Amino acid sequence: MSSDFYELGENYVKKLVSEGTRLDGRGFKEFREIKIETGVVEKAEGSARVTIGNTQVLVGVKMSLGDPYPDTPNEGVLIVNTELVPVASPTFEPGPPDENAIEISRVVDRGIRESKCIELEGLGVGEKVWIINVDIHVLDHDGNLIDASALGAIAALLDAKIPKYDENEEKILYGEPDRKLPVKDVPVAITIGKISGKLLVDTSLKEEAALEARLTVTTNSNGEIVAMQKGGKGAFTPEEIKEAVSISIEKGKEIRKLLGG
Amino acid sequence: MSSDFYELGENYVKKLVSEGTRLDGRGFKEFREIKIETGVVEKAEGSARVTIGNTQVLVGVKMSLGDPYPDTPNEGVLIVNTELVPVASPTFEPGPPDENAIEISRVVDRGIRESKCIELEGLGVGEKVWIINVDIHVLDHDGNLIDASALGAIAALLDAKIPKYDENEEKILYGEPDRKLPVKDVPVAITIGKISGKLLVDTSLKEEAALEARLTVTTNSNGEIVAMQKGGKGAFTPEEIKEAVSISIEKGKEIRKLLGG
Amino acid sequence: MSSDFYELGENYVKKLVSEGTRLDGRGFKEFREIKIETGVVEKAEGSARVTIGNTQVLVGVKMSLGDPYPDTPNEGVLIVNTELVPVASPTFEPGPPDENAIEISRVVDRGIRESKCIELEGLGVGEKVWIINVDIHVLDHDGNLIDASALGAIAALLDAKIPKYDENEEKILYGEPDRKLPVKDVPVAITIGKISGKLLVDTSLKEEAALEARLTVTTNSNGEIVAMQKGGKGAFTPEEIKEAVSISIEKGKEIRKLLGG
Amino acid sequence: MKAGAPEKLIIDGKRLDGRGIEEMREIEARIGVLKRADGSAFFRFGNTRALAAVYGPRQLHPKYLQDPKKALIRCKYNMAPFSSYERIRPGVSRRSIEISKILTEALSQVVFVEEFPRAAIDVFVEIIQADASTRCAALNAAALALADAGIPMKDLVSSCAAGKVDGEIILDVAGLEDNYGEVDMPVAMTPRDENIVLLQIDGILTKEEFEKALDLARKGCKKVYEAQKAALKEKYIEVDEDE
Amino acid sequence: MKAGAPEKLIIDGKRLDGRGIEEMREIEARIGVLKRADGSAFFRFGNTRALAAVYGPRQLHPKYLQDPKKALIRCKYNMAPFSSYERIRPGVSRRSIEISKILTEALSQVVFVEEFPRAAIDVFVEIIQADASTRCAALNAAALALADAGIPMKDLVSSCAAGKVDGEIILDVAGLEDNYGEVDMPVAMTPRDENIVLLQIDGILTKEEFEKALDLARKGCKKVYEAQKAALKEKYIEVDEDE
Amino acid sequence: MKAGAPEKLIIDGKRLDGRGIEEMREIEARIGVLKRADGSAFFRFGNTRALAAVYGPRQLHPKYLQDPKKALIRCKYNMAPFSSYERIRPGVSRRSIEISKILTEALSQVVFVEEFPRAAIDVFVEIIQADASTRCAALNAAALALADAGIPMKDLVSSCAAGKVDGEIILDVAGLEDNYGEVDMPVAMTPRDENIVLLQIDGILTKEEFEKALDLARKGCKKVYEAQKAALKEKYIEVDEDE
Repeated sequence: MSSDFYELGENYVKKLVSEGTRLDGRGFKEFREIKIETGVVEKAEGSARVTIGNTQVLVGVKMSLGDPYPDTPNEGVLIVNTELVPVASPTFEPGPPDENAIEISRVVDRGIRESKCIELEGLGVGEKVWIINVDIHVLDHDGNLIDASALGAIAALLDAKIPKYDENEEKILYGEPDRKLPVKDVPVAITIGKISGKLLVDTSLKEEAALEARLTVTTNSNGEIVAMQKGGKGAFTPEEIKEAVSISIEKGKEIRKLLGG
Repeated sequence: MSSDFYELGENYVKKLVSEGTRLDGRGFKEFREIKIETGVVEKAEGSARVTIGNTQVLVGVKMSLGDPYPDTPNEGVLIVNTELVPVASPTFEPGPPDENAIEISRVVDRGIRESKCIELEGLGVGEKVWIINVDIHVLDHDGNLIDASALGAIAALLDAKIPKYDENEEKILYGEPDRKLPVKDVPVAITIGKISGKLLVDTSLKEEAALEARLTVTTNSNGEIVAMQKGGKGAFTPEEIKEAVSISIEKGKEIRKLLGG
Repeated sequence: MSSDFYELGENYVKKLVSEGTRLDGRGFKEFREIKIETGVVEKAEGSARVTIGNTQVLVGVKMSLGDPYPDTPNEGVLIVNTELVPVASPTFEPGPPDENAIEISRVVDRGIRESKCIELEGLGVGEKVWIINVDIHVLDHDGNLIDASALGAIAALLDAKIPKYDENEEKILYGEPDRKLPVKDVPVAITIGKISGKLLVDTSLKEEAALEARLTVTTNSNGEIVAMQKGGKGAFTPEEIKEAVSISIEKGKEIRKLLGG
Repeated sequence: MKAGAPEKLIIDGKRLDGRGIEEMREIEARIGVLKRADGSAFFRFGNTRALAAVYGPRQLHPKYLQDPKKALIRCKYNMAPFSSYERIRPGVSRRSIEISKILTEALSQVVFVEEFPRAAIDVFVEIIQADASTRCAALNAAALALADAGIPMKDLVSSCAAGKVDGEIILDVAGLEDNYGEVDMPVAMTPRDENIVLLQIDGILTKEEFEKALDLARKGCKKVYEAQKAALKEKYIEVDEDE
Repeated sequence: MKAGAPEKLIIDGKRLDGRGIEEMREIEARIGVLKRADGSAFFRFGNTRALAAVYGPRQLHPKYLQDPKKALIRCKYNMAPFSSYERIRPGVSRRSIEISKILTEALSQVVFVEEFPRAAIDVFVEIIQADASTRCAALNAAALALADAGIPMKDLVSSCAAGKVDGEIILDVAGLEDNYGEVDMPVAMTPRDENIVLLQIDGILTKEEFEKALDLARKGCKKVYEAQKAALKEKYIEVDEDE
Repeated sequence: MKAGAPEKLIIDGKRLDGRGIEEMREIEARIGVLKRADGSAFFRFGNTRALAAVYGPRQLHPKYLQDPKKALIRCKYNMAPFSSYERIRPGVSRRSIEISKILTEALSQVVFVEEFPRAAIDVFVEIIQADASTRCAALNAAALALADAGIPMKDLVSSCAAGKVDGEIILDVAGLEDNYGEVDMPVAMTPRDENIVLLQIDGILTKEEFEKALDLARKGCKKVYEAQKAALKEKYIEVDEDE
């Protein structure tokens, strides 16, 4: 697909949306097909492959022992990292995470952290604590990377097992799971895009060329907001924001079901 | 102000100097107005804002505990860092310190270190010692950054208090000063510029476009030299150097008075 | 010498080789003059300067104490690093090692490591072990850098002495050698170049402009292969590979004699 | 609970620094505070101090980044090393990269970027001291600096944070509330048409609480806007008096 | 001897995972596994999984890198952070730089680079899981992805490793053999004319052992080639069926 | 006082290495020591060894750095990792950046840069072994390498250090004097007209002591100049004999 399309297509996408339809015929509040597969990387403590339409994200959870934060000496530490690896898009380049990758990491991190879904208390081992590395590896980019990444992250965490630790040898026995990572809630991030003044969920890459602004709302099982992030150069009215929150709570419930949550 | 001025202005500055005057009418050995304000950043252990004409430098002293140098296990450690932040000039760019910022840091560092003005002995805390971070933040660049930076650094050090340390909690109680940082001398750096074969103090940015060479002489309260740095692509005769040293000692005395030294 | 030569010269080199001769009249299996001088840097624990024709490499061995690998707690650690410093060639630029420098490091490292020529067992000091830093500094580039680097590395290791360690002061007494670094074999790397379908040793810089592919074979005193690396964009037939191995074993023996091995 | 947390952050309707639930800290806004920059401003919420400078419109290098239809806004947020009790290591962090991105996006909404095709408008913000809401203070200073530089704008941007502390929705989180409160919610609006150009939440809110917080933040943004307008007017009057 | 080494890696002619001396792990090859890339492929040796994507031929920036006579092949090898028991820190390492270099050189031999002067052909490989022979799996996936992208090639590249374990020359080193075996020897060939485009050895071999290992690797490469051909054919048939 | 300091550095007018107060270490200067470089030289003060190479005048990239009126001199100072008892981590340090800057400035004074508009003249210096005065040795080697490259120069540059040790003003600080002496003062001059192109002081000197030290350094620079001239002459004679 040439990059010209994305330029030319922008106006076409806007026209369709203003007429109430989308390029692929979906409803404004309709996701593409979502597939979630867990346990896909045996050497990771937890893993998940999520596809939303043609968007594909692979998430691995690796656990190691490290130093706690000084003010929470008995709590495990969560680290979320996103790699927009160049297999996924002609515009992704090898190198350290750029501002887009960092924003994904931080939005996903906040959703997990603020929902308090992981019981971090009790993840200490002597002076050390478990470091939970959630690595988001974006493999195929067809839009809506934040929702796919967040979904992959929580799916991989739900799949994760803490490995055994040999205290005498001071060695982690990778490949020998001890117990499940305690995850007690299922935060779900829903990103609402604004095109031609309309609110849409699950924008595809072509639609994102026409995006005015976006709002990601992460909700928990109680239907509460746990994190929010407005992105993009445009603006929302307060009414649009409130509508977006309602949509996110509703869609969050639907998607949470896919995780058995 | 367009960059053209600086090119065109170079010859005009030279002409004026060769005729015995300066752009702003000052004498060759005359500084612009100097203002020194301390305690300007409450969260820093010491701070100072120095303006010399339109040049503005903010210096903060932060103290933390770290490892001593192996051969001086009971002495505190001084670290001087300069950030030519891009608010200060259209030619400054975000990123790690360039050679100009590094030269400022090292010239200021040498003046403080070699004058032995800080009593580093006795700054140990158990196995650790106090690390004295002097951060020079250049906010507005209108020439003579070295003198302004050095003046801000010693003013901030004179303002600095060592925070209390809770040995049981192994925690620095920031915001609760324990005692003054022991500073017993006041090194002052004076930079002499050479334009049209004449020696001038406190060159403005426009004058620096016409600078042939410069010499920074840092002196202590006894009128001794504690550090020197020749910079710029030009040369000095030995006689010019000796004259510059005399000027620096004299102006150093004047400026030291501003600090009550 | 202009870079044009290298382009124009490429075809001339190929023509000569296809006619059975080389630019400087050497035989295909003939090295340029090799000189090995050791002990050339007094502050290094071991050092060697190797010249092969106009190619010049300086190698220094520095020893320090550090952490062992977890699975070999009593063994010293070998680290090989190559700097293609810009004095050596107009195409070398200051900065971190590029892929060519890294390939040299890793090929030299493998030859030393896999030959097990250093008795790493027994290089522990308390919880720490000796870290053996082999730094290859390429000073003049006229081709065949891998062989010159590998030869310099083993010569410097054979020259190296372990310094005394003061356990009370926890200090390495540099400049006071304790005993020789135990080196019990002499791996030699021979790189075979392929030009016009012929196999040559010790290619000069001008010849390397015409190089189709290369194979580096490192052999030990028993005439066994200890490491191998095919480089370059071309290919070898299995028969050429076998011939190259035979040449490498033979030339390795000759060069090993220069080191008294 | 984190070590060192106070028992309560709100006692008898008063916060630890004496403020009421919906009370902001002292605000200070000034423009033209730097000489070299094309535009500059200082903004303060209590102990949080931000300094912004604008350079541009100016030529954008490298050329392949130029947009033939509009100017590129580039906002860089930076914390001075001494701005916080724990020294901030100089250089970019993941946090500063994210904040720079959202500030850039918020400012891009209000500048008439079409007026300066191929140009760059650089906005640099230094946090001189940090006591919560640094991104809000940064944005308030940045918007003023753009105005000071004479860059044509559709509207200003005014920003402040709401939050939740001890179960109450409050305005302008600060001090211990930042470390031990439940929710921080920075908001930025275009003050005239009240569009939201920045919005983040960290922490748990029901939909009703969120709507209450958003409404409170809107009131705070209006106060910020008054201070911004006063700063612009002061300069304007000064200029008048100079003439 | 390293801590944790098993006493023997081959018992009664069987390896720890039950394979015979000359037996390879299960092979899986698929093409067209990604939608965005111009070409893509997946290749698996047992638990070693590699994913390759091709972008190009496309314009090469910066221009001074362009070769007026041919395309520049650029292959980047990367391990996913979760691909190994010890997490791999993201970013390049000396190891990944060297492997990228030798993969690039191997692929450059087979692509008709003269057909695309001034262009770049980028080949990115992600190691999803690592259990030895990752560079061989990477190369097998990369060659398939180039074919899937329709890049004209003289031949494929097929790669596998031979090695020496407990004194025996074996095919396709894996698992504990990778840590505790004597020799690892990755080999890559152009399958039709059997030229060697990649060859590395770590460990001690006599000339005779080397020749035996090389011959064994050649047989392994042929099996890889069969799997590669099958993957290409499957797609071809699918396409046919679609029509 | 630092741990490990000797009681005295000067005993009965003799320094620890046997030299008198105003005595320099052995000097060695050679040119044309590298084949690939356009010019090269080696300079030694006792155990301090510097190697310099010049490339250029050559085209300067990127173009926007070109000066239409003159050549740009770029001098890079680097210490080999094995040049010091404590291994030097490869890569630039704040120290090496500062030294590179002052060496560049000193050399810029003597080269007829106007003769090569838009060009770069690159001077690379490697410190092979460090025993004080490495920047002086670097500059002496660099000036010779420029001459060896045939770059037109107004004058050479000759450099050495004076200092203060045990209260005495001395020439050519070295060995323990470098760690435990009071003052180090590197100086560089253009030898013919005795202009000062590099001057640094670390440590406390009265104005009178400084003037004495400067005078002593001037004498040292003259000796360096003699060695430099001899090196240039030697090559010249060799060339003559070759013809």
